[in-house]
Amino acid sequence: SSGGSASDTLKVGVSPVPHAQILKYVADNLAAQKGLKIEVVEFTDYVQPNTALVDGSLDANYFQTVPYLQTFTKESGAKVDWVAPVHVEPLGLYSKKVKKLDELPQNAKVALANDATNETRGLKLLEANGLIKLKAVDAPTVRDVAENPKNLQFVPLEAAQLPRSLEDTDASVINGNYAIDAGLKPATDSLALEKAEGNPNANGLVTRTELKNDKRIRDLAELLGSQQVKDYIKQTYNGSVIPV
Amino acid sequence: MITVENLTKSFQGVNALNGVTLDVEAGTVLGVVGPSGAGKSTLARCVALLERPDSGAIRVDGTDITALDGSALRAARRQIGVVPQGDSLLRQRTAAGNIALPLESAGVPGPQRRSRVGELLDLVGLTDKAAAYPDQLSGGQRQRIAVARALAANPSVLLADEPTSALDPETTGSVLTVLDRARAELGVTVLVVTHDMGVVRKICDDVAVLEQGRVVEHGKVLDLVSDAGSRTSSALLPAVDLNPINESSYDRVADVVLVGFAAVGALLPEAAHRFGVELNIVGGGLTRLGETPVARFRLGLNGERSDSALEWIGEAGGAVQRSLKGPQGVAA
Amino acid sequence: MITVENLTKSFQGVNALNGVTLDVEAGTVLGVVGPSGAGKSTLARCVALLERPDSGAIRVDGTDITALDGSALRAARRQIGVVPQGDSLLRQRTAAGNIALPLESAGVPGPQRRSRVGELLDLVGLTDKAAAYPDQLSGGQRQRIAVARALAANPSVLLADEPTSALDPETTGSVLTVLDRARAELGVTVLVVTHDMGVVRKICDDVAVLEQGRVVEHGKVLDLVSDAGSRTSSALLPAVDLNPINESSYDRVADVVLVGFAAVGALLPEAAHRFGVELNIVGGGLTRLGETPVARFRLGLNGERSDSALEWIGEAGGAVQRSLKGPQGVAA
Amino acid sequence: MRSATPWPDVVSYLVEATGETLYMVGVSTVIATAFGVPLGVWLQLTAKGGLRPNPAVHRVLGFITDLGRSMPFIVLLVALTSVTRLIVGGSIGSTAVIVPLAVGAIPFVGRLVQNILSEVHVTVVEAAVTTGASTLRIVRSVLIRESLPALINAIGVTVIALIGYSAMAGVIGGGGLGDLAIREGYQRFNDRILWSTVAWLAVLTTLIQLAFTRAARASDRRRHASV
Amino acid sequence: MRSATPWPDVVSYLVEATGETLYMVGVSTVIATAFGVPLGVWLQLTAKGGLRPNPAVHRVLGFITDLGRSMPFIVLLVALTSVTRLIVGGSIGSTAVIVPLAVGAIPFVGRLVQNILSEVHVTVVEAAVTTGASTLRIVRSVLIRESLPALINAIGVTVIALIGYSAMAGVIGGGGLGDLAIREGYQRFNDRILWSTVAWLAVLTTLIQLAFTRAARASDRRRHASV
Ligand SMILES: Nc1ncnc2c1ncn2[C@@H]1O[C@H](COP(=O)(O)OP(=O)(O)OP(=O)(O)O)[C@@H](O)[C@H]1O
Ligand SMILES: Nc1ncnc2c1ncn2[C@@H]1O[C@H](COP(=O)(O)OP(=O)(O)OP(=O)(O)O)[C@@H](O)[C@H]1O
Ligand SMILES: [Mg+2]
Ligand SMILES: [Mg+2]
Repeated sequence: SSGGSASDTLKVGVSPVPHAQILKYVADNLAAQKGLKIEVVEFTDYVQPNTALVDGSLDANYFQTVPYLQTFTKESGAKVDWVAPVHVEPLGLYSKKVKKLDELPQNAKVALANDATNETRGLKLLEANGLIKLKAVDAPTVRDVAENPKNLQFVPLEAAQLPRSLEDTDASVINGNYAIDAGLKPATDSLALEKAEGNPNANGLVTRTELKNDKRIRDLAELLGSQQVKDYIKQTYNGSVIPV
Repeated sequence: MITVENLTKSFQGVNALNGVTLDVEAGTVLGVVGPSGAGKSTLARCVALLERPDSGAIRVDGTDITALDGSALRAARRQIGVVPQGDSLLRQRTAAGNIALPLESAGVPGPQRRSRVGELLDLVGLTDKAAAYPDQLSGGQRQRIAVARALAANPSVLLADEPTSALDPETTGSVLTVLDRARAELGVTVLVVTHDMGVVRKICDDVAVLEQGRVVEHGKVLDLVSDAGSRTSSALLPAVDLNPINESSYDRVADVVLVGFAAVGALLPEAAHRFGVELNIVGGGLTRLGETPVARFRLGLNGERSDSALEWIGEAGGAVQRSLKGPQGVAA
Repeated sequence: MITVENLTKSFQGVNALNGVTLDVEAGTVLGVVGPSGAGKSTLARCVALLERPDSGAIRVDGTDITALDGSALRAARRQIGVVPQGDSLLRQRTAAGNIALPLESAGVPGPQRRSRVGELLDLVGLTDKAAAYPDQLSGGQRQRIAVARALAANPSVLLADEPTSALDPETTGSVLTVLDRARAELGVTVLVVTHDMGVVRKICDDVAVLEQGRVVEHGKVLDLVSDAGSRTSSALLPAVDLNPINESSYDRVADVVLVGFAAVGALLPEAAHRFGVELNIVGGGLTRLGETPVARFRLGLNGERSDSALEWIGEAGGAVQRSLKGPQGVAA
Repeated sequence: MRSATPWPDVVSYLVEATGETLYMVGVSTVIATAFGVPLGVWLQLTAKGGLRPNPAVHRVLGFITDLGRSMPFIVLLVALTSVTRLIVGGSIGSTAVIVPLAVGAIPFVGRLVQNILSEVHVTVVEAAVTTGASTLRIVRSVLIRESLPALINAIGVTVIALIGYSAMAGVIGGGGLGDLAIREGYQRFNDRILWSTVAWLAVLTTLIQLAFTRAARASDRRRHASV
Repeated sequence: MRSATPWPDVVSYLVEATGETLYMVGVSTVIATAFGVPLGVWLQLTAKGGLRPNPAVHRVLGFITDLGRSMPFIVLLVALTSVTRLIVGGSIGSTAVIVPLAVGAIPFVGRLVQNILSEVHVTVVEAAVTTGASTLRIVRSVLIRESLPALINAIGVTVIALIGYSAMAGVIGGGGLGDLAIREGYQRFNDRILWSTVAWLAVLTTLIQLAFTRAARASDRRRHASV
């Protein structure tokens, strides 16, 4: 099934948080204006939404960043395209052991998300704060750390697990939404926080190349970028998710 | 030692036991016989506490064992050796290991246990099969191991359900000798279910005949055999009516049952001598019940005082069961 | 029908069969007897193709069945009914369902199958247990179901390993009648392993005695019983030496074996009459081997021509086995 | 912290997820049984001491079986994407989850079944063999029928293992109770949903286990110790 | 496309991950057996037709068992965080994975064990009962010994199921082969790592299964059909 015909419901694959919530808000409150029908399909995985998009099971997805999409297209050669950014989830570095970045001890245990996107982002956050230096590769992982003066010990964990394991690490790089849900306040509790402005890690809408100019996709992109959605995001996520 | 009172047990509509009352004196052997499906195994299983009776009491050594539980029950069980009907050996243990089981239950320490197992293997003639597993034994060998196991912990009561059913006459003889010695030397009380009249003949003091869940005959074997009408006597004594010798050549023909050495050895010649009659055995024969010789003969008598001779035999302890020819009887 | 040639089979060091050669003619019954562990079941299992012999051949109806496989093997198996030693019923099927199994294997359609199962249940006297499961049957009832199952598909060969071991004499009698009728009416060839001499006496034409994996005696029962030294005769015939009647009152004492109606019914009176001797039966008795009456008597003879009478009996077909008293014998 | 999800919403979540779980687990159990039982039979027939010993076939079958059993669910899912698409016409949603679930469960059932069949009493099998029954008949009337209670219990074990596995249905958007617990409960730090889903899962599982225990007992014609 | 990971690196990844897998699965199997077998015994003893029937205890035990069996791994992990921290002094890493793995496997083993013990032949159990043996002795010498081959096979099934489950070790940074396949292979589109890990997993599993089959057979003293 190639979801080309215009009368079809638009099937959009999303990650549960916050993408699913944002898209459901659109589907329930705004889609009718444009005569759009949206089916929200949630994935707890970061590969399947792209695979499903490529094979036509989905018409679009909304869960990834531009760098992640680039890795995917490079590896798979698939014809999928970036449509528009929607939001940024700024990563923060948190700790229950130290109050300031420079108090981080030698050999400190630092947890990171273990999915490719967030791992790279986490490492870049640490680099931006002068804790490490990374090799100049596309999507650096913990194996690509060039300089590590404090000899930090990296512990890759599932993203949702990071706040739950905070007690067992010296510091953890945590996604904004998980931090907030776990009762952390990004603005005040974090030792370091990703910048929202000019952040290349905005999550956005992606579709197959053939559908890039489909009216339904254009309409959806427009709704996702609308002021109502921006307000919704601001109200709902208190700064852990920032509209672009 | 074992008293069973008014025991009933039914399985979904099948009345396996229908008010069974029995008792077995200490140090005696009771044979339970009866047709297939009569309830013999059910009775044995109830006494072994493997089946809870619907009603009735089972007393062993005065204690109602149906009321026991916990460690009192286990202690009672240790006093009761059981040879179940059919296969019951642990298939993952050697012959020796199977025999050792009750000893382990009784907490007998290792070296003693091993020597006792050795004794028992010897007793049942399977020393060379000590290390064999049940699936490597013949049917009769398995049965002998089950007998050895039941005797291992020197129980005071032994329940054996068809302990010789898979055995040839010789091996049956040796297993029966084992049971008999347990009774004679250790005073074990034995309840043996069997379909083999030879077993009753050889080791039973008492016999109970079960039919459709009821005891239809119960008593001392030696008493019952003298009772012409009893099932036990017809089953245990040599048949008399197969002999084709022409009976018309005698004045009197009668069946007599003689019990004991004195009777069997001397009564007939003595009678012949006393009354001057000619006394021929025209049928029947002699057998043994345990150590006691018992005979049922069909006698052909010639002579005037034939009737007196028969009367005298009766008075002297022989059971003159039937006078087939002559004034009291009917011509053959 | 069944020919076994030089069969050997050993299990890790145990020589269960040690060069067994046997044959069973079509429509006859061979009894295999011998002590526990002699190899009887191993022999039966080899013929049933449940055990591959180490060497030797087994021919059924001329075909070497050890060489078969695939559907030829299955077809051969359908011709051979087997009653295994011990429990072998499907525990999750009713008595009727167990009997139906070979009929299903043979592809007998439903209605016919049901009526055949009904017949068989009737034959073994368990019509009322058709719907009972093996665990609800007594030991003897299970055994009868196994016999019925083996006969269900009208096999031309029947192998029965201790088919009456758990049965009382009456039920044994009825099972034997079933086997005997299968032979007589349907021409089934039967190999029956048994420890019960009564079985041999009642239904076997031939007998083979196994000991330690070897055939130590093999032949027609009626031939073997006349042979004084044979194990078969001592096992099958009435004992003669238990009778305590004083033998000194006779001129001659001898044991004779008489086979058949004519001999048993008329030979002795005829001898007495011909030679004018007094001829008393002082021991032994009469039994039946199948339908044939067979007697072993200890005779006490008085009269001058006693020796001639004995000689004449021998010429007339009686086997005068032992002259215990008199010129040819030794005084008792 | 966010205010807790209202109870009526929790219930409606649970109802929907229960339906999805029952659908995914139900269908995949049926498929796993339909293929796993024959696989187990085949494994046992070809095993040493089986009715048709065949070491070569047995080894190949065993390798495939063990391969399937140790594969992480996600690997199965990836490896099977095109198969799934072929069979159910798509690679996402509850229906698509059934394919990897079933494929993962087939070898699991197969090995359990083999283990069970290998325990059928040899004398009973031999008795059937002597009737000249075909292998198929022996399998059906003896091996399977005699061990039916154990087989039913094994399917019960499988169903419940599948309930656990189906929690990963979220990877391809399948939904269900486990996914509800993970996505709405765990990932969103929604304790009310997490624990009520878990509690309901426990109840549901106990009920399913009870049903299987009952069915196994009902199919059993043997005597059990009463002492 | 990125150039493929060099083979020597693949091998060193595999070696490390194999070590982690064997560690996690090995230790959790030992624990699951140590607790699961007694649980299964207890379930069977208290069951209807067991040696110490006790419906109340049985129902409670059954509920706990079924609860554990259907729990998604992540839920177990969350529910057990504090327990894990108490036992192993932290909630992340291979060692921490062992706790939820073992806790998940205990009820699984328990139910398998119960199912197996319930198949021990009633006449054999009765024979032991009549010797006056204590329940403990009957459990050890009869129930467990008589079904040892089946129990060994069940532990084999558990080990291999645990290998599959341990793929989720990555959630708390446990590593191992499954996690390698998922994170390095699947998520990073590294086919060489994905498929060589999968192939190696299959080989490893087959070897483990073979070892268990052998052990089960070696412990078995029964005759098996040779026809
Ligand atoms: N599978 C086996 N493994 C090892 N030894 C065996 C095996 N089967 C039989 N034997 C041995 O072979 C011998 C003959 O056994 P078989 O079962 O043929 O005896 P049998 O004559 O039928 O005895 P019974 O009258 O007691 O049934 C015995 O000593 C037995 O221990
Ligand atoms: N568990 C059971 N369920 C149903 N019926 C049973 C059960 N056990 C025994 N019976 C029935 O009870 C009757 C008596 O059985 P029992 O085993 O006591 O007979 P038995 O005298 O030992 O016979 P055998 O000499 O054949 O062993 C039989 O008709 C049998 O079918
Ligand atoms: Mg009985
Ligand atoms: Mg035998």
